Amino acid sequence: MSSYLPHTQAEVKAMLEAIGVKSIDDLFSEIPAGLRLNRPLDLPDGLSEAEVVDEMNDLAQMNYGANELLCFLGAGIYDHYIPSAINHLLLRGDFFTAYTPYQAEISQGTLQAIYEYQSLLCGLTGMDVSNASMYEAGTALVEALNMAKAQTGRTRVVIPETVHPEYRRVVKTINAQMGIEIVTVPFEDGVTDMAKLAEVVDDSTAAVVAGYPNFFGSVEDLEALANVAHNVGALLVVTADPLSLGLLTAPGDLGADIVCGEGQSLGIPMSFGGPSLGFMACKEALLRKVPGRITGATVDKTGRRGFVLTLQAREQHIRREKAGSNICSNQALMALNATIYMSLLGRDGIRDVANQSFQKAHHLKKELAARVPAVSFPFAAPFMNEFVIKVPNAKRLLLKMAKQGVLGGVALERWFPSLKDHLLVAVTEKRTAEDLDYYCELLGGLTS
Amino acid sequence: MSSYLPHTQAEVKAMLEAIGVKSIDDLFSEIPAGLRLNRPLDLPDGLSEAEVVDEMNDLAQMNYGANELLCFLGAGIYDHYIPSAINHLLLRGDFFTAYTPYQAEISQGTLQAIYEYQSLLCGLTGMDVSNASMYEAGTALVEALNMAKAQTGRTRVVIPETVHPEYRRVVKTINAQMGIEIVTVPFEDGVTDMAKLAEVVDDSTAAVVAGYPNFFGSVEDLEALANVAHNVGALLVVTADPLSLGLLTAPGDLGADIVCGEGQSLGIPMSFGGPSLGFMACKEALLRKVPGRITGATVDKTGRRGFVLTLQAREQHIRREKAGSNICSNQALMALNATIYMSLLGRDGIRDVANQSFQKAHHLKKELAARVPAVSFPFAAPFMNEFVIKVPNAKRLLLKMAKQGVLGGVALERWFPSLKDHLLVAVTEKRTAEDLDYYCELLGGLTS
Amino acid sequence: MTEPLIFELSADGRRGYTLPKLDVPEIDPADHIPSKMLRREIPLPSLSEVDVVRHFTRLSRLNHAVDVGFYPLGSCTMKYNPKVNEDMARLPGFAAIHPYQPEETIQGALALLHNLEHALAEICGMDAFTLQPAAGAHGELTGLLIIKAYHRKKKNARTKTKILIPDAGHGTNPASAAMLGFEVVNLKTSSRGGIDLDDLRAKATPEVAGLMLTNPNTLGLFDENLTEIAKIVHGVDGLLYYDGANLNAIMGWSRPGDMGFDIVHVNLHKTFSTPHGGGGPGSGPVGVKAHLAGFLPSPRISFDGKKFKVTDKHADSIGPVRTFLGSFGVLVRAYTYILTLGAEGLKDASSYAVLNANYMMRRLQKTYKLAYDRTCKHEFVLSGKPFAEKGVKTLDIAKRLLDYGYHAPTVYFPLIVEEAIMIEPTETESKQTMDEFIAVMEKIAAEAMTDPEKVKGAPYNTPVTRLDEALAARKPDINFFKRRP
Amino acid sequence: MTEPLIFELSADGRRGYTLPKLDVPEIDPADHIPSKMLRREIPLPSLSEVDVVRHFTRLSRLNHAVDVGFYPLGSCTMKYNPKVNEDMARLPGFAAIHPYQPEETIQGALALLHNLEHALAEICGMDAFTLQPAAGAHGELTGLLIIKAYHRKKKNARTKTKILIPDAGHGTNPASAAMLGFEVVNLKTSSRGGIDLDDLRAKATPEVAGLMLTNPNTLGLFDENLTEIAKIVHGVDGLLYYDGANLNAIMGWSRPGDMGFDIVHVNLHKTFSTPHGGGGPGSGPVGVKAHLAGFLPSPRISFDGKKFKVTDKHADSIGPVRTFLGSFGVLVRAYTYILTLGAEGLKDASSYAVLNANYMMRRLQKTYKLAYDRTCKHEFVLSGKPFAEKGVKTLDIAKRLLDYGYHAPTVYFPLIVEEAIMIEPTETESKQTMDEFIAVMEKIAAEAMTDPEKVKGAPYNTPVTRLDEALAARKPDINFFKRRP
Ligand SMILES: Cc1ncc(COP(=O)(O)O)c(C=O)c1O
Ligand SMILES: Cc1ncc(COP(=O)(O)O)c(C=O)c1O
Repeated sequence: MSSYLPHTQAEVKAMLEAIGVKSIDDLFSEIPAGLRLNRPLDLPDGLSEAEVVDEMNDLAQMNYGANELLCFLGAGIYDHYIPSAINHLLLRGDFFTAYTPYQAEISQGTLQAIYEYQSLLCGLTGMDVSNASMYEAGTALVEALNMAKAQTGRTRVVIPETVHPEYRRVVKTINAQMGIEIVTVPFEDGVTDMAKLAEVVDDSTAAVVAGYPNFFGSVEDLEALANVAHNVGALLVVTADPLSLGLLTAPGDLGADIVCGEGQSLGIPMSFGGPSLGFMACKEALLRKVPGRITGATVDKTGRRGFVLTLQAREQHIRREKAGSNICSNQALMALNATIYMSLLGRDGIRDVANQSFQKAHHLKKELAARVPAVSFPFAAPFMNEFVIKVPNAKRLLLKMAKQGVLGGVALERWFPSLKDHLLVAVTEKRTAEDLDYYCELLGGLTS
Repeated sequence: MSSYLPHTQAEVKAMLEAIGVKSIDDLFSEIPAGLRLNRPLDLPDGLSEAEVVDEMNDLAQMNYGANELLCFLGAGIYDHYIPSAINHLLLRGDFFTAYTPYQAEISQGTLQAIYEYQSLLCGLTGMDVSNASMYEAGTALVEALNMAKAQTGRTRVVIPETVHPEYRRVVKTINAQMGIEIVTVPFEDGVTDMAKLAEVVDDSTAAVVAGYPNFFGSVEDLEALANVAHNVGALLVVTADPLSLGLLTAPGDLGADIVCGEGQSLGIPMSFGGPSLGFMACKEALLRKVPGRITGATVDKTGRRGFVLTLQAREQHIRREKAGSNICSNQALMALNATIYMSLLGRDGIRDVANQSFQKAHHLKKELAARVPAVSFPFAAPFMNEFVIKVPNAKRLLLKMAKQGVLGGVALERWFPSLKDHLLVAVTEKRTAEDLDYYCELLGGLTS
Repeated sequence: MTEPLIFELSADGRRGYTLPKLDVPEIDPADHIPSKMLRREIPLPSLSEVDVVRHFTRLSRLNHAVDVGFYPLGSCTMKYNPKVNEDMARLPGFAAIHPYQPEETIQGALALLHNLEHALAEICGMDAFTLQPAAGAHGELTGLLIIKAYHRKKKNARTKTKILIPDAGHGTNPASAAMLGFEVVNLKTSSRGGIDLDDLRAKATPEVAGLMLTNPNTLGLFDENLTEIAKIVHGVDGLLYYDGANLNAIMGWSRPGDMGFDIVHVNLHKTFSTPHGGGGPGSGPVGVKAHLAGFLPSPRISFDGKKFKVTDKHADSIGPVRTFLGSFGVLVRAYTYILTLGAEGLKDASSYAVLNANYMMRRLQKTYKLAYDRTCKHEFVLSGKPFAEKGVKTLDIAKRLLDYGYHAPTVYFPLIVEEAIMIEPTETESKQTMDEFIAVMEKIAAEAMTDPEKVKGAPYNTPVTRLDEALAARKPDINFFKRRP
Repeated sequence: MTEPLIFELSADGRRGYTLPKLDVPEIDPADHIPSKMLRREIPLPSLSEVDVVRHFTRLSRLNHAVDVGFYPLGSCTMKYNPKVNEDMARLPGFAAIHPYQPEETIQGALALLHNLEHALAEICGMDAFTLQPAAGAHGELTGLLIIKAYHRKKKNARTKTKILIPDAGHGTNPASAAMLGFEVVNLKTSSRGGIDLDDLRAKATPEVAGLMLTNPNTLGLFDENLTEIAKIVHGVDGLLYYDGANLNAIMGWSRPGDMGFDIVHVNLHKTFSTPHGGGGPGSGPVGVKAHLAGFLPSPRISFDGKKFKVTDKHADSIGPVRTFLGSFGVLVRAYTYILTLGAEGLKDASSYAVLNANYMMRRLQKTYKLAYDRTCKHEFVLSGKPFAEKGVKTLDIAKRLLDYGYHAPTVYFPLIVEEAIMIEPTETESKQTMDEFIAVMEKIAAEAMTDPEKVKGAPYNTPVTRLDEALAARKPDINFFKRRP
């Protein structure tokens, strides 16, 4: 018997008697014979904890990640420093082994934390409303576009190529099957081609999407984008990196109606891309269209402040086929993770981390320009902590760099055939001047 | 300002005002000028958490321990498997950031756990009384001998060489300065030389000490030792390995009056030898002589069961110079660690782990005998999971083995010049048949 | 005692973080980013590390959780979440890898995904799996996209407009179908608690694209007519979708693939012991029969006998349903669990889950009204209706349970049982735990008759007493910066 | 709610562990170990993993702790225990090494010990350190053994029989001295709260082996006459021992070595932020001036510029005071802390610890009686005597504080202050936290006057109410197997 099963033989016997059957088999007797599995599952035997740990360690050691290699990869997932206290708090079973706070009176810990998360997210993005989390950025954008459709009654959305290509693929997979038409706009110098945008946006447009920073790391002129959208009564949907908002003006202050995206940069482990944190925040006007759970403050019988899940009439468990979204389980623990991170860093810390990332990225770009002749820079747009370089034989170069201890960038060709030999390079506050120097040195050596 | 200091400038100002001084310096003004340090401490500047982690990782990686090498070292500290749940529970700040449960009403978690620890320890050792923990085995033995002195009014203790030589050294350092005379008895075939013992034990003897298993891993005939002691009115003090008591009869059932020793084998990390768990258990008659804290059950005003520190009249904070011992802080968290381990393993588990260790040690000895001609075995006494081998050039061999991935044993020469080229080899349940095979293979290769 | 908000603990100038000194020459962001895009105000609080640690430690202690006590929340499979799973997910080789690393540097991760896909396929009797979906509902969406793609490929997209869903089905089922523009057709539940076959036959028209079924269903009952059901639905070229939320009842006993299902999602955060995280993250892998494998979301993982690869070009694929390959950390936990239990252990889990549920059902049916009096699987549904005469509702009983240190069962679901109380003990609970819970349930039943006001006023021993949900909804206060005065 | 004992949760046959299958041929222990030595009964409980996790999780939630709230326990320096320290102590390179490994394989561990010895020496102004002692009291014993060895070496062992200890000294001081056969001579405290110099002069006879002094002392006061005190004690060839429990007051400001002390112990579990663990483990390293370095316990750590070594042959050494080189895991945490704070940070810690104490003292002296009205260092002592007229004792005030979510200060110590209330806020507490505590202290003072019974009946909001200590001592129930019926 496994250590996870508490049943003793005596108890099993007593329970079978209480039920009035002879064996456990009897409890499965109504499964028609033809539907029964008449052989053991073809899986290995169970293992002791020690053996499992060995086997998992073997697998883990076949990976070489940011602990072994210097990580200059970004594109939505970033190698920021994660303060130790976060993991200690997340490891509290009182948090992570609870489920959705359906019974509010014994879930105040989770509920208050969600309320704080919603507030922090609103503060950071300049929005009025945040839900309790979405799965991840791609599906968050899907839901945002769905909201825009519901709000405007229009079915056409405009997404520049500067929005993360994977988000765009997810939108294509899902929104296209929801009766939404997706229009793409090219980029120019690393930002959205505003002229082309103006051409395709019209009064059938439900939403214009913008990345902030965009996929290339460039800082789009959100205000201009907002104007284009708002002029025709469309919404501006922004996919933002929340950590960058330590340095960049809140999208809400530049005209965004919905801000969604990937929250992994808020102290969440990269973990091969998941579980991460989809987030969704919007202006008050969209409150009733927000998918997923929302926590609200209220009072108990004695007048004490307390928190509950609220506005549930939007949700699937109440509205079923009339719900705006099907989301049920979300990413609550990752929202807690981000909440603790934002609390630890606070006003000054989030600015410092964003600034250091900005500073180091700009330093690296400058040094590359000065020291590595083989590197060129296709874009001159302002950027945060991520930029595009062009190098000969980019893909082979990446492998060579990895062998020498550096994850050098994300090759862009797979999404942009026109950007063959282009790499997207991200720099976080974790990279030291020495690391940046090594990067230049290595790239210089490998390209000369 | 560090992240551990919450003081804002405004608060500091307000506080200085409330105190009525101008600066923090003023609060130190009564320190005579000659006693002030008029320069900064000659220590490096503080570091950010990320930098500290890097520096500590560098140091940790200069060690090659049981994660990198197969560990056959024992001699009091053993490489047993530690179930994952233990660390998760120990990491709860509610436990580890509390202090001694002086305020019982808000310390029931700690207090009940100590009561459980005391009970489990008594159950395992066959004793009536256990305290809440001692520092480690050496000082636990020191206190045990001090108790024997107080109980018998005699000042001579007899300690065979089969008792851990480091415990004996600590006894020499401390007990000898307490007016206790220490008599040593040699060994014969890996166990205490009973004839020699009989010669030195007399009616001035306060205690006879025995290791169980003893330092060489051998299982002493405790009953015989108890008889020798009890015949002259002396106490039998046993230093036991608690995990081995999963297979070996409780010392209490064989005549021990005090059982003390090292509890690290109960699920505590080796951690270079500390913090570990000194334990101390004894028969009822010695209750008032027990050093350190004891928890007792009682009731609250409403009749509910609760726990308190009790019998404190023995202790230094009440009795000062009349206390039997000076111990104040103990090893509470390690006692909790052991309590969780004993709870997880339970009756069957502790037997299984002891038995597997026993089986694997015996298998290794048998295989060595069959496969490695250069190895000989000086002792034939029964043993638990640790035994002595003789090999040519033992010390150089150990280094060679380490280079090939094995911590091969503890060289005995440093304590026993007569045991030059002898190694003490420990085997735990963690070693697989494959590991044992590799050990033989390696030893065979290096000695042929 | 209630806890201040993080904002109420803040004081300007405090900090709970440290950063290395900037070691590159500092430049002025204003020289590089247009000033209107440079942030001035950040309305985040400022706290020291100890403030933050205390705040969240104290908050956590206001929670009930599986680690704290019994959590018989039906349909959610609140089983024990093994601690070793947490350790494994935190190994740097798993936690510190980036999704865009070269394949050569992530062979261990890809191997794990590949192995997990195969283990799930074996457990479910399916031929191929995707691990992308982030939760059960996301799995449903994925499955429905596959159904759409299947009919599109057969050029039937236009006509295949309906999805059949039993009225006992979970809210996510109709919501998922409706999101993709399907018309939802509800199926009646028979007196045995299964699908009403006549109703099904009547509704199985050519427009039916598929049927979504939970089995055992949300009443905890296994539908004995599955073979017939499959025949009917397949007869109109509908696909059978299995909502695997209740897979914990049948592992090693019966497999959706063998029951005739074409598509299945499983909830790793239920059956496979990954923690619920206070609401998530979950993971809802989707498996399909061979004939649908080509539709699975790309990218997919392949193995050529030597190397694991991520392949992205699949002509029929519905495309990615999320970024990256799945909730990897959750997948690591589930894989650890499967390795630990093995073939026999997984079957044992289901056996004892079902044993526990039947034991509780038989004991509790003496006091509460049992909705369907049949052998159940992993859960069962009672009704709190007997206490209506005293004005005591299921909600009151649920709240009263909190006073005794328990989480309440799922209440008011499934919708087809009045005043539903849905209890799922899971296999990790002992008879001792269940007996104590049963005794409390009996005590509350007695209280409801003798002292109904007591029950209606519950809870009393919780960090807060009953909360005003109406106020919360009427005057939403969901953002500290726009709070209700 | 109270929690069952682990024994009460047990059922034979349960298990909370797993082991690999035995992979060597099994032998019968009875063939190898005499049967009387083979165990039959093991009275341990049997539980599943979830039982154990829940039991200890629930127990933990009954505790107050630094991570839960303010813990102003005087003399114990309950400062915040940084989380990163825990991570560092758990790095496998530290946690999984064996004390008998070849030196070549543990250079990192030895380097850490070496560096820590030097950092402590610099902070204390001493010349050499041993890291062996497991706690403060153990450090005292070590120091006293050194004092003995010093006099023995000078052939004065016979005559040097007395140790001077101020009456304000901690109980471990006299207990340690008495254990080694010294006669303890108590010194009076002056009206300024320091050592009464006249009393000292009178008692500084040739038999005096040494003086044990805490400075700042347990009243939180810095003794301004140290130079004179040292002169007097040294004048009779006594050694000055510094009990470093209160080092948190003076780091970077003043050093025991510079004050004239010959020997010092520091409590890493106080000043250097290592957690108190519910009572331990602590660590009490001992430092000495150069002239005593030879007496330090062996083994010691040395560095030849290339390699770190453990050396064990030191002619004058008192010998090892424990097995192995110290509470290594605790030392790792303390070293992490020192690296984090650095020179300036350590001084800041002391500065703010003293600022906090003076702030609280000045505010609280308005309501409570302040024992010594002087600038304090890291702590101060109030008296609860003003409330005696209402029958309210310090103990009652302490218990009432628990109702408000605080740990009580140290009470009834030092013994020289009647109804003592000893408050040490530490530097990691904010003004906000202290202001709230002060408000509660004021409220309790008011309650004591207006509603003394309320205070005397406290606590009310705790997991149990006031416990019967007399019963516990009269009929000891300290072992479940011999429990009181
Ligand atoms: C039967 C059933 N189906 C689907 C779901 C949705 O799963 P998730 O919450 O993972 O999206 C649930 C969740 O409770 C469920 O019980
Ligand atoms: C002044 C003083 N000296 C010595 C000690 C004893 O230290 P430890 O508990 O580490 O043995 C203490 C402990 O509280 C103390 O406050």
